[in-house]
Amino acid sequence: MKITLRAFGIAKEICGGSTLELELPEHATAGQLKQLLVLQYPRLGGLTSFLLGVNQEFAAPDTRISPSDELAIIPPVSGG
Amino acid sequence: MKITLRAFGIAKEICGGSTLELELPEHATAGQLKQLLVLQYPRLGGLTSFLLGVNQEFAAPDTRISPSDELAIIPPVSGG
Amino acid sequence: MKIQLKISDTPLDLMACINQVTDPACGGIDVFIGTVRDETQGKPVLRLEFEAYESMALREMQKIAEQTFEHWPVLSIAIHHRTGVLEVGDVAVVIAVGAAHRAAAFEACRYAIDTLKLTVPIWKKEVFEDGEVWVASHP
Amino acid sequence: MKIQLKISDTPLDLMACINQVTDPACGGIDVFIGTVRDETQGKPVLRLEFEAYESMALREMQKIAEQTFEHWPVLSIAIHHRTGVLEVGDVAVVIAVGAAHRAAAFEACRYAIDTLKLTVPIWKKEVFEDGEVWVASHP
Repeated sequence: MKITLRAFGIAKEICGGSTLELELPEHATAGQLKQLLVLQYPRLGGLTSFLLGVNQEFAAPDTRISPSDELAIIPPVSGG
Repeated sequence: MKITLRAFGIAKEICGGSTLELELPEHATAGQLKQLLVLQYPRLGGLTSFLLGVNQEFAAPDTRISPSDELAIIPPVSGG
Repeated sequence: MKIQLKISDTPLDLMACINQVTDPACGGIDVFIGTVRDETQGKPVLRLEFEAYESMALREMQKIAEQTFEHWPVLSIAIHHRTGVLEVGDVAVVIAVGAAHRAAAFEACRYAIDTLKLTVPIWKKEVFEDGEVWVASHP
Repeated sequence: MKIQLKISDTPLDLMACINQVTDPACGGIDVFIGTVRDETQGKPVLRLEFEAYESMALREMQKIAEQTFEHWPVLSIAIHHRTGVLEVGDVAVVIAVGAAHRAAAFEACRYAIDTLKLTVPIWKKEVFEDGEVWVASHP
């Protein structure tokens, strides 16, 4: 399935843009998507941490991804 | 010696005015002045507590009073 | 180390107090605003009347300000207290503390208001429909 | 229980934020103001750039606000966060909490800013003379 991800902060710089498209196996989980992202953009692996946002919530690793989800790469936050 | 005291808050109401004059023995202490005040204005003794200000500082009981001191009756504070 | 103190019988200006503590080295400002509540222990309050022993109150406020600098890495503090007749919603006290980091600003501001209520010679009378009370005067 | 949240790319209005939490039942308001410092670990900062995942940031801010009501007897909370380019001295965040009594206002406000910094998807880039850094991004 084809998914679209938003990228913020340093993730936007690492991934080269504020949205990216990826091909993902059906029924993939957030954990698998993170692994795929690190393979494709190794600098993501060098961050303190990063999380995935699925429909505007922080996703647990076993969260199933569907093509209609709003997905985002969330590097370490630093607001305030 | 003759002294002048300022009274604030409920002490002003108890003593019937914002300044009062008293006759005090020479070399009297703040503690003695407090005792005299309670004798003269028994309702001061019914307060949660009261302190004396001597030259704009809270006075310890053994502080000596002189006629030139700025003296004040300080009932329980409740600012803020 | 900047200290600014004020006792005033006219309405306090929040922004003027906060502006006293802004500084390029400042990363966090904590501001406490004490306002007149509409009730005390379930009883409607009509108004409050504040009286200050002004010269001594300013000395005690100065001590509190200096203590915050001794105990926390703060850059600036402003303490403004109102006197006179205050209606519900009026501002009785404003304390603003600026620091490089927020923990010091929060802790020093909390210390300042807690200590002000204990040591600064200012008195508050609560006026109810059926009478009035000097707060804290009796056990 | 009143909650007001805002993310804005124009300068924050402190008084507008504080006015959101004033209330006749309110006796104490604590306000935290986060401002842009002129240096980080001794290095001069030219400016900051804030970016937000706005829809999710507002959801996380809503959670924080609701948590303050669960944990403390507070009446109202307003959380305003700035985005875009900020110069030294500019206000990045304002949190105002109103309560009947001051302890709840202080504690809830402190909780709100501490938690915002941990959970709300907003990112800050520090721009120095010789480069720029996304804060907290690397170990």
